[in-house]
Amino acid sequence: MTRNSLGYLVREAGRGLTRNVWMAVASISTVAISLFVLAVFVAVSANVNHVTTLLQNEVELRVFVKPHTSRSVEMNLLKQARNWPDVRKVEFFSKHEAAQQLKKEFPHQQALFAVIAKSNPLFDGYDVYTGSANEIPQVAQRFSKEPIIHNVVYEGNVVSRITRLSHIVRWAGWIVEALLALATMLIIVNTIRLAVFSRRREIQVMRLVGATNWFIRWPFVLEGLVIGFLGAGAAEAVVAASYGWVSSAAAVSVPFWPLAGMHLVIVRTSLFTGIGGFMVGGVASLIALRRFLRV
Amino acid sequence: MTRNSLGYLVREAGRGLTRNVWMAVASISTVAISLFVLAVFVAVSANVNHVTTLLQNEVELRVFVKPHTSRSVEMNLLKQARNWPDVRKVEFFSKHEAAQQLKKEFPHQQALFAVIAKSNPLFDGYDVYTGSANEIPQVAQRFSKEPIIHNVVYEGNVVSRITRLSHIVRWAGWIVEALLALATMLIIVNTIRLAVFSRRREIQVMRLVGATNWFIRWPFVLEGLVIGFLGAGAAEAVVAASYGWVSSAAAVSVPFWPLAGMHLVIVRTSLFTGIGGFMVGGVASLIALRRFLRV
Amino acid sequence: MIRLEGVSKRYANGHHGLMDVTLTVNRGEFVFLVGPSGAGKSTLIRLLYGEDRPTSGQVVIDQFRLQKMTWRQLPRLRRQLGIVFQDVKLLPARTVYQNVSFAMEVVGASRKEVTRRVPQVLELVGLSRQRDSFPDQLSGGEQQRVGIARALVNQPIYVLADEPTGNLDPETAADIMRLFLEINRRGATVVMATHARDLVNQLQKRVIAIESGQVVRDEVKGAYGYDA
Amino acid sequence: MIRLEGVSKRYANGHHGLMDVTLTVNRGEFVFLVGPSGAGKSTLIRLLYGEDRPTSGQVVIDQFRLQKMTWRQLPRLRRQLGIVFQDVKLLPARTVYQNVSFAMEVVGASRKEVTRRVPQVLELVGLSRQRDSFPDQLSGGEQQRVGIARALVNQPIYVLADEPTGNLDPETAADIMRLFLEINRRGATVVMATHARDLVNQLQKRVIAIESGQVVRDEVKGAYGYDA
Ligand SMILES: Nc1ncnc2c1ncn2[C@@H]1O[C@H](COP(=O)(O)OP(=O)(O)OP(=O)(O)O)[C@@H](O)[C@H]1O
Ligand SMILES: Nc1ncnc2c1ncn2[C@@H]1O[C@H](COP(=O)(O)OP(=O)(O)OP(=O)(O)O)[C@@H](O)[C@H]1O
Ligand SMILES: [Mg+2]
Ligand SMILES: [Mg+2]
Repeated sequence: MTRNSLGYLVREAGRGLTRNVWMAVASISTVAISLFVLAVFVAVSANVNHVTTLLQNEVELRVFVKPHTSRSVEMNLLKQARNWPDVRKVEFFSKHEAAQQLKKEFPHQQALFAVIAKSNPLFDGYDVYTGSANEIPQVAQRFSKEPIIHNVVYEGNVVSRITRLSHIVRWAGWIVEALLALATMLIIVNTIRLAVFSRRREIQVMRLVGATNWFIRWPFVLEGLVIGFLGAGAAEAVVAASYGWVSSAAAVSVPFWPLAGMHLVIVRTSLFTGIGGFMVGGVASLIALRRFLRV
Repeated sequence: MTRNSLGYLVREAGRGLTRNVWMAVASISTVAISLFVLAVFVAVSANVNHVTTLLQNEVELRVFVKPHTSRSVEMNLLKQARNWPDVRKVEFFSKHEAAQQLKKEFPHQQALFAVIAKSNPLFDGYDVYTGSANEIPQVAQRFSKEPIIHNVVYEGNVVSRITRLSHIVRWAGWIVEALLALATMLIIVNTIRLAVFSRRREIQVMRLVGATNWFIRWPFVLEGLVIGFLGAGAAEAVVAASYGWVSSAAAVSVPFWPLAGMHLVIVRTSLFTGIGGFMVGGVASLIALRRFLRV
Repeated sequence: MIRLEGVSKRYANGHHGLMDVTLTVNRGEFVFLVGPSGAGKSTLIRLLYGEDRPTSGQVVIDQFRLQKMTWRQLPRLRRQLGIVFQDVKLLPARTVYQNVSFAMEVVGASRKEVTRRVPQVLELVGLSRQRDSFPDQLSGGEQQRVGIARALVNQPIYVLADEPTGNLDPETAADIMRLFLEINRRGATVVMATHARDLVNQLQKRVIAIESGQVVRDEVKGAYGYDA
Repeated sequence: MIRLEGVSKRYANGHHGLMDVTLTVNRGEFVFLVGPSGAGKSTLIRLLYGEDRPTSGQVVIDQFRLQKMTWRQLPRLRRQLGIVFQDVKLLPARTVYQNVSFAMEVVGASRKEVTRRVPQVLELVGLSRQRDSFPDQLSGGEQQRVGIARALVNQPIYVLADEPTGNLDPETAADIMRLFLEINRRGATVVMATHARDLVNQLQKRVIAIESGQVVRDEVKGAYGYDA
């Protein structure tokens, strides 16, 4: 592409965008709005994943040691377990610590603790965290084969439900994200097609005076790219601003639920809006033009 | 409106929609897609609310009775409490039942239960459910004033967190729903404006041969209504079909999480899509026309 | 009666369309507007039906004082007029028949009247065979004749025709001119901008010559007057 | 050389545009196409630059056999042609200058050439003063002259002009006709559909008369031949 034709290209695209300012605004805002919706969803989904990850940091296995095992044997197994590749973290607790925890969880069962204080019926044990949920069974089995182990307890019903749910939510998130991305894409394509449609006569005249298809196409593609880019930029700016606001608000009102970092969210959403806007904008122009070049 | 002009109106709108089938398809599909996204969100939000309601059905207060209180006195208070307007449900449990439940929750703490079995240190009590979360403190206070009550236990940390979260999620849901509705509205308005834009010459010619503004407007408004209606219908059909599929799939894979009923979801989403499509479609046509009638 | 008083039209880009034009056309007159390309003929006609507004001066048609009319009131005026546009301005989504019948629907004509009158007018301009064609399926001259049919179908009191024969062969042009004469004979006032020298010379009607936005000649039984 | 062999064009709605037309136009000829409105003149011209394709028969222009050309190849042919469309077909978002320069950019002319040639052509058609106006800011005749300037700016080998003087006053029309003659004198082949009887009669060029889609007359030094 020569300097001359690059100038032509830029001038043409500029003309297309500025001649009907109103139409450019309509296209760009439609793109921005639909990308914004997509970005909001991506941000929400990033947070769900974030929470899921945090949930996985909760205890996954509780392993109890047979009574009357010596502390040094227990520490030995602890060291060993720390080297297992599928064990992310493992922590030892004595039966005294277990009693303390129980006391904390049921502060009002005074009578119960009176009993425990007299002769502690609880066990020493380990809190075990695996790399991922699917590794739980194999780790559990490995522990239960150790001679000093009394039994292995999977996490309670509630936590397992939450984990399972969060898996489903995560998956559903991906599916909905994909669907939404598709929907956004279609909206962008339709919008640009409608915009191109109102200029069909112009395109046909260009053909009739001898312009080649690419001579006609390039400015439209550039225009589509610019519309997509501006739309994506606007969406991303609003996302960044409002996410900043939401996360500082959340830090006050739901301090126990840390939102995913701004950085992560911006990267993820701009990945989507960038592709959705910039790429699709350009491709949409190509698609939109096709029918009007057959003259 | 005479029979004659009604015929004109319908014929005109039909012509507008059928003459450029392609453009009609682009507009209708854009409307359908954006309404579908809105509807999906409404459906999700309905389910979140549903779950929130279900969560509120979990025990909210546990009230323990002083040891050695007679069963008839306990039953008396139970009857009384059932008549308190802010108590939705109240259930009695004996200390034996409490022990059973503990056993179920910690099936592996055999030693502990050996102790309990010998001399049960637990209490009789009530599980109390209030109408809403804000009524918990007043109900708790009323119970604690009763002479036979030993102490009142609020729900655990986790459940209170979830409740608090679900409140936030519900609110956030409303806000996002409103934003999304606004976004959808803007997309529909833009789409119809773009569609009308490509017919601006036609509108101006009508003015020049003496048509009044309403003579020109009505067919466009009807067209907008039809586009909105068809878009909303398509979105609603897909929502109904896919929601049916999702809820039957969910019944298998997450049986513990009952989805909100189809009926409820359809009513709520069609409320949104109906207003979003039908109304906005018509109004958008009016807005879109304005600039081209000044000739 | 059509009356222009000191009418000037200066376009937004600074070009002058008309400069200080004063003239009167009485009911029942037949007036040719002639003048070179870009003289201001179309500008004058556009001012008469309110597509443009004069920069200064008054335009009055019967009881309508155009500068006092809002956008909403203009249709009342336009229904009294039959306009042939220089660029034809057909409705692309309608057939020949529908383009013509639209002009009748606009004024609220009954269905019966429409089905009686439209084929009649199409016959007059020689387009019976094309009644179901769309504008883009017509030749240039055929399109122009649809525009003429549309202007005449309501039997307007005033006919404003902007080069109605530009795309017609001389024979068809003469036929169309006879049609306008006939309409005028029945009482309609006709204002026609035209380049058809032969027809103007032949008919000996009032001729108003415009050059550079100004009336340079106004003869009761005039000739085209520019000899190439 | 332009050659049509047994060319028929039947439109989708069943109307006949051309029926079995065979004719040859040699390099350097000046040919008038005449005939009543709807005869098929525009149809013939549209077949020459490939906007329409014949239902049967062959259209050949020099090395280009039109029925064998794909959409992508058509620009190669069209760059050899200068086309004046009956409905003008200007680009609405461009000024007069840009409309004309676009035709040069299309063929890849250098910037220098464009800035030299465009004002020159605008001067020829008398539009220097309007160079920065947009099409909707021009009179009908001015628009038509922009179309003519665009067709001639690339000094094409073939000029296809479809009623290029329909909206022009006789004087300007004569000027424009002289322009086409001059171009023809320098070697360009000109095919012009027209209704300008006086000009055709005066110039004594080849005249092909078409009626109802058929060639009814082909005279080397012909006259318009229809007398109203
Ligand atoms: N919308 C506009 N904006 C700016 N200038 C205009 C506009 N319309 C017309 N003009 C200019 O006003 C002058 C008169 O134009 P008008 O259309 O009235 O000419 P005309 O007599 O009808 O010519 P023709 O015979 O070519 O149709 C021309 O110089 C034209 O360029
Ligand atoms: N796209 C089309 N579809 C159907 N019929 C058409 C189409 N284009 C032209 N025709 C018909 O073909 C015939 C010839 O049309 P054409 O445009 O060639 O006439 P013309 O000689 O150029 O007439 P004019 O002098 O009025 O421009 C006409 O009867 C017209 O109605
Ligand atoms: Mg004019
Ligand atoms: Mg023609």
